[in-house]
Amino acid sequence: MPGVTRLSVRNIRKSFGTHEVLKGISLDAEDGDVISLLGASGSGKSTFLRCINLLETATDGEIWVDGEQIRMIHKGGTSRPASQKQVDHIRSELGMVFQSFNLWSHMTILQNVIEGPVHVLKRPRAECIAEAEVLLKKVGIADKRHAYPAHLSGGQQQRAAIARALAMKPKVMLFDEPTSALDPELVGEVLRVMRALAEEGMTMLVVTHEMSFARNVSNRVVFMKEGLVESSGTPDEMFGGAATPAFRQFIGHFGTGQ
Amino acid sequence: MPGVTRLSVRNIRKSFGTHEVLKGISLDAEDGDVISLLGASGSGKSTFLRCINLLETATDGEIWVDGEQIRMIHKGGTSRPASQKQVDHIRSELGMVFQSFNLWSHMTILQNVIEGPVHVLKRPRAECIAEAEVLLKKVGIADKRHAYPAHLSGGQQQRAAIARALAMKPKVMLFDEPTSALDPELVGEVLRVMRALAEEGMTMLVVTHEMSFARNVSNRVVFMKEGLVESSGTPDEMFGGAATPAFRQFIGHFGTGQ
Amino acid sequence: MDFAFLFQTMTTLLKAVPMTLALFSLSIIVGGLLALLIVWMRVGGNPVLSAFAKGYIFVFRGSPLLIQMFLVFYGLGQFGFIRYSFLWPFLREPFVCAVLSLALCTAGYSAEIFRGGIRAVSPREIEAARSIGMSGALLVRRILAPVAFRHALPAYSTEIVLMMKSTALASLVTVWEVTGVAQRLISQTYRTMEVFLCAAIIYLVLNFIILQAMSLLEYSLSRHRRAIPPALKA
Amino acid sequence: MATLELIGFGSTGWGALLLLAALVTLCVTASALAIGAVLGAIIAAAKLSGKTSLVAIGNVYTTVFRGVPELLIIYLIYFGGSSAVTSIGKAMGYEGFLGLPSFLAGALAVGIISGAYQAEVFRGAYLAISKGELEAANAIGMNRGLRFRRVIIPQVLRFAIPGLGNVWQLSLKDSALISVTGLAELMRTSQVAAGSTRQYFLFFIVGGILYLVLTSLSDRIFNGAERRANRSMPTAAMGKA
Amino acid sequence: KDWRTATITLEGAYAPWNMTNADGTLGGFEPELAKILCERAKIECKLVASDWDGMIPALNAGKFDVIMDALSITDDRKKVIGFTIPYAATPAAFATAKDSPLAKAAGTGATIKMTPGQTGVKEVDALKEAFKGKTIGIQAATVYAKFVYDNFGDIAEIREYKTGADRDLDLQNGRIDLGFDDAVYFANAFQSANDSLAFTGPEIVGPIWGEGEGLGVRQADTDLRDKFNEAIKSALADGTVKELSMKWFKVDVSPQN
Ligand SMILES: Nc1ncnc2c1ncn2[C@@H]1O[C@H](COP(=O)(O)OP(=O)(O)OP(=O)(O)O)[C@@H](O)[C@H]1O
Ligand SMILES: Nc1ncnc2c1ncn2[C@@H]1O[C@H](COP(=O)(O)OP(=O)(O)OP(=O)(O)O)[C@@H](O)[C@H]1O
Ligand SMILES: [Mg+2]
Ligand SMILES: [Mg+2]
Repeated sequence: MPGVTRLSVRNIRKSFGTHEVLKGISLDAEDGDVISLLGASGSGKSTFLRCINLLETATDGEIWVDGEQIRMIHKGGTSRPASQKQVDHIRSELGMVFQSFNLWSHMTILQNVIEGPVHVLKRPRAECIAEAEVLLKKVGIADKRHAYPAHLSGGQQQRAAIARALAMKPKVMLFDEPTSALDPELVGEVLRVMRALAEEGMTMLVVTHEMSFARNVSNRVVFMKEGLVESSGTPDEMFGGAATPAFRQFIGHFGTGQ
Repeated sequence: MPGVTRLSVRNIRKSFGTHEVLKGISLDAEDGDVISLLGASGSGKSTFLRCINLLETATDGEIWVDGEQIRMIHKGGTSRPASQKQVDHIRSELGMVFQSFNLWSHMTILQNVIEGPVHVLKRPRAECIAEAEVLLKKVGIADKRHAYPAHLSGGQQQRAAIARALAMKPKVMLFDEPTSALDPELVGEVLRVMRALAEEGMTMLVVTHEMSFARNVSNRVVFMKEGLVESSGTPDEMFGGAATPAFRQFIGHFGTGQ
Repeated sequence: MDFAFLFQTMTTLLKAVPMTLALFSLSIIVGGLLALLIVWMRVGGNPVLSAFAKGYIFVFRGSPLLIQMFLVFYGLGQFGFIRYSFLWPFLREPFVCAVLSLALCTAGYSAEIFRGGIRAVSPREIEAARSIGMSGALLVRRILAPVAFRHALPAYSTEIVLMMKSTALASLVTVWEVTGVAQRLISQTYRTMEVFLCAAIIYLVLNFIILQAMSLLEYSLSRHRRAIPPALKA
Repeated sequence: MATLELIGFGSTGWGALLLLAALVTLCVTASALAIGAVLGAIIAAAKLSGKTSLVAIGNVYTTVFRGVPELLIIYLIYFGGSSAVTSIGKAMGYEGFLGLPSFLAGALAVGIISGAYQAEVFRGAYLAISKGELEAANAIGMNRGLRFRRVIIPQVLRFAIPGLGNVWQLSLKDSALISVTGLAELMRTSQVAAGSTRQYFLFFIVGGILYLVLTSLSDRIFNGAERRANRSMPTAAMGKA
Repeated sequence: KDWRTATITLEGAYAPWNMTNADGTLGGFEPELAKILCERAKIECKLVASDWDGMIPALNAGKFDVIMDALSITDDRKKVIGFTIPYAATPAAFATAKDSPLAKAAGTGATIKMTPGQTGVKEVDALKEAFKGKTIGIQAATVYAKFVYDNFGDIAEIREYKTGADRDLDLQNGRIDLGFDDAVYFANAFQSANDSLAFTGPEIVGPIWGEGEGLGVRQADTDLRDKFNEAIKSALADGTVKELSMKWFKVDVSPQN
């Protein structure tokens, strides 16, 4: 059902102390959207993602997930969610994949994947295991299901983290630089999985430095600069003639090393 | 003085247990040579570099640094250097830059850089500090000289590691994937420093996955496969029509993700 | 509360504090040096020395100090060859024996603590040092020891406090430090609680000072680990 | 040989009593460790709570019980505890003396001390948990209780094992001091045997050996537990020094 | 209280006064005497072993009712607990290594009687001459310690031990030259030291050591004390104490007054 708004962010602001990192960002993601978030280091990309699933509480603004608004209490300059229960529920609908994987080191890969469905969603264990095995096969690490995270390569860990997030059947997936901690050889594996997800119609928000992903996989590119959306558009618009000078300079920088 | 052989490796072999990782590799580097070592993961690139400066002892073969042969004792299948003193001396002539920086965490950047000159080469401290500051300026982190490694970004740490190696005034620099642990944004900084070194005529041996570096900066490309040199030549030869099928397949792989 | 009695007890006990401190500081120094020797045997490649060090650590960590001290003081003298050796003039002295057995015991513990510190040194940083031509004593002095010591410090502070409390056993061998004097007072007055309370306060103060000093040392040695100072923030 | 007979199991041998005493030492130490685990967990939680008053309480506890000689604490619990129980008895109408059994008093005293050490072990273990893994738990919508049960507890236990091994060793030797309560544990039985037979060296050496046996048994258990817990850790990839 | 039952404590490690057998039961002079005293006082007694260090506080805390552990009746102790009349009074003497030059000092084999604070005794002055510059070991906080400090403190080095047994070992090791203690205790200790130690100088008896060894009870329990007083009187009168004493000590320790 394309056209349904899965995620809607209105005018999000976030300050750390006196330092305003996000200065009012809005964004809508509809079903099947794959949005690339680009921007220089420190421009607030990670903070933005973390505000969406409330790992940070935004100082101001509204967040709607699948039509439900996250209720916030704003009082005297600080704000906090009104209901921890709602936060837990919203989070279970948003899959997050961290740059540094953050797999639970004391659980095997399979246990990592079924942890959320079994204990947060309280679904039957056997069913979850069956689904988890399908997911692990999909990301190509089914043979590692009984290994511990520490015994996997970076690329394998990252794919396990994706499987873990997918197992919650989230409405929207948030990726924070999913490949930047990987050896160049492993980047390919992870990008292949993400591309497959995009083709299946998963709504995704991806902070990335991989221009080829932004250009070829996503259907929208958002360029952030100093806590604001500097420009956004389809990949063709952004990488084509319509690029703003700031974005042009930004992607120019990527040309040098590679 | 171009034409002087700085480093000469003859028929190096290395086994771990029964697994032979290097199966006889030879290589010569003359003054000002910049050699890129390419190869798939596990092909033995790191092991080769580590054998050269004796962090691993090769099972067989000869190593000459600046005309001096490293004396080895081969006895009953194992081998070890004949003189620790010579090893220390040779190592002080070979600069090594590790993939994971390996800065000494209990010292500031400046202390890291002068550690070798002051304590290994036993040169006057004041002189070493003056030189270190020049080096740090050259790699662009002079303002961080009193910071500790933990407080620096990856790119800054990597550049500090290069400065540390350069402070020993080595005859040859060995780089082991100097950029693969870095965010794409930081890769550029480090490659710029290496390019500058190459232009000054430093002899370098660089294990890398950065094809643009191999192609544009180095004057020789060595492609390793399963512990042997599969092919080697100038960048033009290697990336041009003369590429072997194996190398062509290898570089094809890099195209996918980026 | 009988404050006159408490005051008198405190005065008597405070007179024994120099003896406690002497036992403590000497055994920490001797024990520390011994621990370095043991840990060198333990991690250096020689299998015989390593096995010896392992055995040493096992015995001295695994059995009560009371028994060790008893055997050192009363036991060594049972052997004629020790009694008639050049060592006897030293071993004859109760104070020497007390320090010796405290040091032997703490050496076992400290060696394990130091070994933990050494294991915490990143092998990569050691490789980096080798790669610029460091080896042997230079490597130990410049890279291994400073980092290992910093890592070992918290555990070592605990061990030092334990040592302070262990000096209490020295009265077994006729060295009358604070606890011994307290016990003697008790067997004269039978006011167990009051006397021990005074002793407890003395130990608490001594240990508090030691812990503060150690955490100050720890703080000054961990500049490289502290949160990024604002001036350096990107 | 007379010596062998003395430590043997015959009618004049102390073997049985000594083994029994070793068992008592083992039980006291194990109970103390269990008591200390509960106290340690509470104190560690207080110290980690960030609330100034709780942190202060935690700090006072760990400073006092690590800084005061163990013997004093044992006296305090043994006599102080008894008079407390007696006065409670009086209040409830029971005339006469109600003692804290020496086993309980000893285990409580050593447990309170080991609680101070365990608090530090647990605190260190908690701090060793990767922040990212805690965030990952939040990110899939785990509530506080679930996160505590599923992620924090298993990891704290894993990181705490080596430290707990040390605390066990300390408690084992602290238990030697509760001989003042008259409990026939290993230290007291060795001393009684020595005093009754006047074979001081023999029984102190045998006592020492039995302590070493207890140590090596517990070492084995803790090493096993550590290996089990470390299945999920990277295989010790220590480089050559 | 009618005292039909009572708990008696002793260390169980002070042979031959009291000790523990290998089967865990208590034996020695005091356990046997206790049995007789309890029978005569018509009290059902339970003997429990406990540590010497905690004995008096534990008595007052109520953990047991009677201490019977070679406890000398002294003024200091009288301040905190009550005592029965003595059931034993023992002489004290110096001991040294058999092959020591100090062996067989003047007065060896003789017995002298002293009162508290008495000075100018010629036998003691003779010893003072002989022991000049030597090291004397004593058990801390005993009446014997006070005697040695008072009479030899100015001419000899004095070393205090926590237990007599430790001191005996050092006497054998040669770390100290002399020991001073209860002669009955010493006699037994010599046996286990393979007779390498021996008495030297005279045995000293009399009120200087206080009234002797009695049972310790709580000060409030005068009725219990009285019952035991009667029992002790009768056991002394009919020679039961002497009999037991000869059995365990080879000498008679019943108080002579
Ligand atoms: N917890 C925090 N406290 C204070 N400042 C913070 C905190 N987290 C982030 N910041 C600051 O907010 C700014 C934005 O950080 P953020 O991590 O969102 O950047 P980013 O765009 O993700 O950069 P990168 O590409 O390097 O990951 C930075 O200047 C950073 O220093
Ligand atoms: N210490 C060791 N013990 C046993 N095997 C080893 C050791 N070090 C390396 N190897 C093996 O040697 C082979 C070559 O390793 P090496 O690290 O040299 O590869 P590489 O070419 O540097 O790969 P990468 O690009 O992944 O760094 C690998 O199969 C590896 O498993
Ligand atoms: Mg970020
Ligand atoms: Mg490598």
